Amino acid sequence: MERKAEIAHRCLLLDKSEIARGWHLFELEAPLLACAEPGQFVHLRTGCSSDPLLRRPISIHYADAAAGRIRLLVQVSGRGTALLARSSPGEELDLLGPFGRGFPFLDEAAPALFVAGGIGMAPLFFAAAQRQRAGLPFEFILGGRSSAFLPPEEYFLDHGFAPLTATEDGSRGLRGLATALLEKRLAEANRPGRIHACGPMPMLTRVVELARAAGVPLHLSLESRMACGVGACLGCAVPVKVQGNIEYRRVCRDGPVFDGEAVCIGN
Amino acid sequence: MERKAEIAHRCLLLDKSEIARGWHLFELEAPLLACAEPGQFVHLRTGCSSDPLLRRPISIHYADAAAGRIRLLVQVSGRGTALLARSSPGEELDLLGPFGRGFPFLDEAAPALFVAGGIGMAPLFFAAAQRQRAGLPFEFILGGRSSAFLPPEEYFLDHGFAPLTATEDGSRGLRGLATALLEKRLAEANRPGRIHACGPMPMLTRVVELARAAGVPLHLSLESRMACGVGACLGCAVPVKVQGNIEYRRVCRDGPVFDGEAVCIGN
Amino acid sequence: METDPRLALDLAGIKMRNPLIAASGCYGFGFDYLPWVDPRDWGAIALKGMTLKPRAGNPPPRLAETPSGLLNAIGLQNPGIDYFLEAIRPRLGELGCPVIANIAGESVEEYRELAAILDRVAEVSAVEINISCPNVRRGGISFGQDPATVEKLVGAVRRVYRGPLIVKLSLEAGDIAAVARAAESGGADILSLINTLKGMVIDVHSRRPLLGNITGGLSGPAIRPVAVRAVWEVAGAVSLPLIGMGGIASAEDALQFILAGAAAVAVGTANFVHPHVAREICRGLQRYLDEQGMGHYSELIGAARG
Amino acid sequence: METDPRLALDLAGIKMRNPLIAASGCYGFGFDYLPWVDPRDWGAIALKGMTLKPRAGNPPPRLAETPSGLLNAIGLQNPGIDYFLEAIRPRLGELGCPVIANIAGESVEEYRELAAILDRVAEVSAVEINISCPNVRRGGISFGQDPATVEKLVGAVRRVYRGPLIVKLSLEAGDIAAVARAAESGGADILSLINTLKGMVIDVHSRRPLLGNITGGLSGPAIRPVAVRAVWEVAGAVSLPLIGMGGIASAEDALQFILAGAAAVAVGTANFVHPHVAREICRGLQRYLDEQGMGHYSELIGAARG
Ligand SMILES: Cc1cc2nc3c(=O)[nH]c(=O)nc-3n(C[C@H](O)[C@H](O)[C@H](O)COP(=O)(O)OP(=O)(O)OC[C@H]3O[C@@H](n4cnc5c(N)ncnc54)[C@H](O)[C@@H]3O)c2cc1C
Ligand SMILES: Cc1cc2nc3c(=O)[nH]c(=O)nc-3n(C[C@H](O)[C@H](O)[C@H](O)COP(=O)(O)OP(=O)(O)OC[C@H]3O[C@@H](n4cnc5c(N)ncnc54)[C@H](O)[C@@H]3O)c2cc1C
Ligand SMILES: Cc1cc2nc3c(=O)[nH]c(=O)nc-3n(C[C@H](O)[C@H](O)[C@H](O)COP(=O)(O)O)c2cc1C
Ligand SMILES: Cc1cc2nc3c(=O)[nH]c(=O)nc-3n(C[C@H](O)[C@H](O)[C@H](O)COP(=O)(O)O)c2cc1C
Ligand code: FES
Ligand code: FES
Repeated sequence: MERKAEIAHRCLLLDKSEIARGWHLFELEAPLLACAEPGQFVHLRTGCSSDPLLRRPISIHYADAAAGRIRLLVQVSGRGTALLARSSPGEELDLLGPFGRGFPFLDEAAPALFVAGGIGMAPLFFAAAQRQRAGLPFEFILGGRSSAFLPPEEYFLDHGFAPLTATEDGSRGLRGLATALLEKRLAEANRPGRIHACGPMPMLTRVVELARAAGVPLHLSLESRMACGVGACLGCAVPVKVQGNIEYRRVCRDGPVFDGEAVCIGN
Repeated sequence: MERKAEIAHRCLLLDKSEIARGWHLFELEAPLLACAEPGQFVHLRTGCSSDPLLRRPISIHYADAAAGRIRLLVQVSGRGTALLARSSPGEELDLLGPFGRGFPFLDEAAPALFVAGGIGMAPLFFAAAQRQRAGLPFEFILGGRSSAFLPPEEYFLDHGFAPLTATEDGSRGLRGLATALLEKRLAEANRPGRIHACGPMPMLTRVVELARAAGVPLHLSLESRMACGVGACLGCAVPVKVQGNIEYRRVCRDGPVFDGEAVCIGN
Repeated sequence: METDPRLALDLAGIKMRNPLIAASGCYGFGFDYLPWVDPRDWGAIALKGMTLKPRAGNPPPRLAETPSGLLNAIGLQNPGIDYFLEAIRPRLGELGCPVIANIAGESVEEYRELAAILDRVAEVSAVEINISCPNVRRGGISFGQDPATVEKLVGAVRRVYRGPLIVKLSLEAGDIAAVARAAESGGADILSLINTLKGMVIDVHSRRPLLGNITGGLSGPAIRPVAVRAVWEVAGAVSLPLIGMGGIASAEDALQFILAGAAAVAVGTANFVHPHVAREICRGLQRYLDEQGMGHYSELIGAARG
Repeated sequence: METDPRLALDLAGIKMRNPLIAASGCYGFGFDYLPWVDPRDWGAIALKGMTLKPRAGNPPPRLAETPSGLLNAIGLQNPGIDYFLEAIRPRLGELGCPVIANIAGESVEEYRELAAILDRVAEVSAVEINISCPNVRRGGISFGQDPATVEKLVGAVRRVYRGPLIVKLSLEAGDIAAVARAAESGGADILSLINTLKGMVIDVHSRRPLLGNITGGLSGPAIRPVAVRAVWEVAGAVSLPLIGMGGIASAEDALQFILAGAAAVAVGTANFVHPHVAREICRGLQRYLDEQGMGHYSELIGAARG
């Protein structure tokens, strides 16, 4: 019988810490997942009973191929993520993956601009860290509710970069939204070569408007409820424009990263 | 509004230890349950999701009214008890109770004989310890698969008594069944005033035969799957003889302890 | 709990403190939880299903746990209407909340006879006719499937019972909306739904059905999506007030049924897990009304129907 | 996995390595799990439901999680039969296991046309007609409820399709046994059951149905007791081999269906949780046969019927 690639992984949870209010950082021993690309995700079991039944998609937040380790950054937003937050180092987590198509052109020379809203920073951080390691230019815009709901600045500095930050209450960086920073940045003469964005829908809508107006290529990581995570169930479909027609595409397999031109956001 | 008795208790798990293979002893802070009587049980939630859905009935294994503590002795026998076994000191358990009617006549002067099969010793231990404290005479017959599947002898000695033991493999006490010990005991001239038994159905069947033959009053603690635990759903019914007719009685409310004459066992 | 006027209702003549009803078969005759739970936490209590003659019920095992569900085959064990009148009726006043008698018969005549008796029982605020109990073989089940039979049955009961008349529907019928319309034509004041779904579990070790009765009725959270859909469909088919039930365990669950079109909701299986469920759901409803700044919960009835 | 002769079967002409089938709609066209899961772990793979013309499917959200269940409203998104013949058919050989085409139409004529096309497709080992998809409004649903219509539909397909013909039943019909008998009279070789149960979830924050399509089909462990009961009933009504499904996730679950009367079992939702479920169930069946000292799993078919 032919040898199959691994899909199911039982990974040892090495470390867990709350790096922002309700954001839990998981460090896992996962040699076969550590070659994943930024923007890809794992599909995670959150308990051992049939309620909750389904796995939860979580972006790979960082992968250290040499050490065979990956990190996940999970915001508690419901029952599944709350269960996850209760696991402790020494336990094994049940992961499938890596799944999905990540951010493209991460190795191009032209400067990249990452725009992250809240927990949307999880996959973008990985993309930025990869460019950082490769010595490729990029900027990182980060928006959040308040300083306490974002990782501390050292978290980024440890990886060699400092995001331009906006918070709604002004407790860190600009008072306002990430998209205000983006708007200002795109008004400057030296435009970035490409934008990669991930965050809540209202933010993405505005990012699409701004990028289109500025004529900068854009890639968005989208979210959707998932069942299979591999493209088999068609449950995670989102509408995209394909040669002038609207068709449904699978976030899990055709995405989660989609071309800014194709997504049906901000018309 | 009138003051209602407590039914739902969140009890701090103070201590947990495995005192026999697969038998977990739980020590709980439960001031309002510590007045429970031997043979009564609590109805325990084993997780926080809807699967497994129902509570599990577990006998009160020991209650220290002065300290406001109770003990439960749980044998892992399926998914719910396995989940329970994974809880750790410092957590709170969700208990209802105390429910049911316990062993009667525990304060009478005539000597009592307790016959326990395996985990059936959980409630009988409490009954015996109560007579021990009250200085009332009793004997305790204990049967099990093997020594490793029974609590160590010190566990009983700490409470001032030593059970007469039988194991199927002869690793402790007599090689054979608890009912062989009972048969021998009932063959003696000085019969006990009353027998209380709890254990697997084949054991109970034999105990019923022996006690009836010897003419010794018998009380049995029965098991049944439960939903409500309070008598509302009629789900735990077992057939009993009532004035010559067979009627269904609720293990949770009319029992779990039933009169040996009434139960439909061994005809 | 204090009575909150935002939750009070008059359900076709049943004066309820709140829209929560203890579901039939899950609350005995109202007394089993008495030492611990204040019955006035409920808007009303539906009693265990009753028959003319006493019924012994099905042989054990009567219960099986399934994923997020409970399978039961009690078999309508009950002491019969005479015992009820004699021994239970005099105590019903103690409950301090409206009581709904749930009845089942093996013929139209039996239903009629039971209803005629209950018409003279002041302690009973309403009668619920169970045309759908899946655990009685020659019993209610056949009645619930055919609209014409349902209309005839309800009409017969209607002629002898003057109080609020509830007809309890199941999904055994292929077209629940048609049965609902038949019950409406027959003269029902209220429809309640859903009864349990017929299911079974096989014990792979003994290689036999686990339940003594072979099949049982499935209740609990597992059936909730099916029950919400049934309420949604029936609300579109009749203009009677509905009592929604099936897997309700929280205020959010109750709101789903209300938003789908239920005027009140019943809670069965969840009592076994959380005896204080009525009180907690009421608190949750109050919080929701606070958050949404609403004057009365009834503004939410059917609000998801757009 | 090594092929175990104790698990092999010939299901009315479908030669299967073991009695496990990937349920339609849960395994795409067989390729999505390919990099990771060996398709030969399955006895057969049922493809996503196909229609004559391409279908875009329902607007999102298409999924909602419920207690131990999954509600889906995909809306039969599929590229249509022409695309299938052109782009998918040539690759089916790669799977190395029998493939079942699942078809749905909006008229008897459409079903007939699809089946006639598939009759000439050697790569397809059997056709399963979905007369019960709850997510297509003018679609299959009406067909599945009335025995006379089912018999006519199956008969029409039977006349043009010579291979093993599977008819997939749902519980939407009040009397599933009657529909099963109708399918048998119409000429079905095999019956498969159950399809999903119609359900819905309401989002109490937006106060709207959560799914884009309002209602969806409930699958997963929540429906298992209902599905086992359906197999038990249908096994008593027809003499055709049955494919049982609904919430199967383990060998014990599969055994329940087999003991109730299913010759084979299908697994849908559990793939999403455990992609290696087929392999694991087969191992569990082998262990059970070892423990019971049995020569072939087929000795267990219907063994709980006593
Ligand atoms: C590709 C991808 C990558 C992701 N990466 C990350 C990450 O790195 N870190 C992270 O924290 N999160 C990430 N997410 C989001 C994460 O998957 C969700 O937060 C998680 O699944 C929520 O599960 P839960 O059980 O905690 O919440 P749930 O209890 O399931 O629900 C949370 C909220 O969603 C609502 N909801 C439930 N079902 C639906 C439905 N069908 N449609 C719409 N709304 C619904 C609920 O009402 C509730 O408000 C990612 C999502 C995707 C798709
Ligand atoms: C009054 C009373 C007091 C008890 N006291 C104790 C105690 O002190 N300590 C202790 O360890 N145990 C005690 N038990 C037993 C305990 O309640 C069970 O062992 C426990 O409920 C098993 O739960 P589980 O989830 O671990 O097992 P489950 O997974 O629920 O099942 C265990 C076994 O029971 C079978 N089963 C499932 N449903 C049914 C059914 N409806 N009918 C028959 N069989 C079924 C299963 O197939 C399986 O083989 C007591 C029981 C009663 C009634
Ligand atoms: C143990 C049990 C017994 C029941 N007995 C009756 C009954 O006698 N009459 C009746 O109309 N419904 C009966 N039901 C059905 C419930 O009233 C209710 O319709 C069903 O359980 C769904 O609600 P739930 O999921 O909240 O339990 C019974 C349900 C259970 C669980
Ligand atoms: C996402 C999804 C899509 C489905 N699509 C189809 C389909 O196209 N045709 C069909 O006959 N059944 C379809 N089904 C039903 C399954 O084949 C199966 O009958 C049902 O899900 C019960 O099995 P399960 O609980 O193992 O999933 C679908 C089920 C799911 C969950
Ligand atoms: S989650 Fe199944 S196709 Fe995307
Ligand atoms: S468990 Fe409900 S009556 Fe005993």
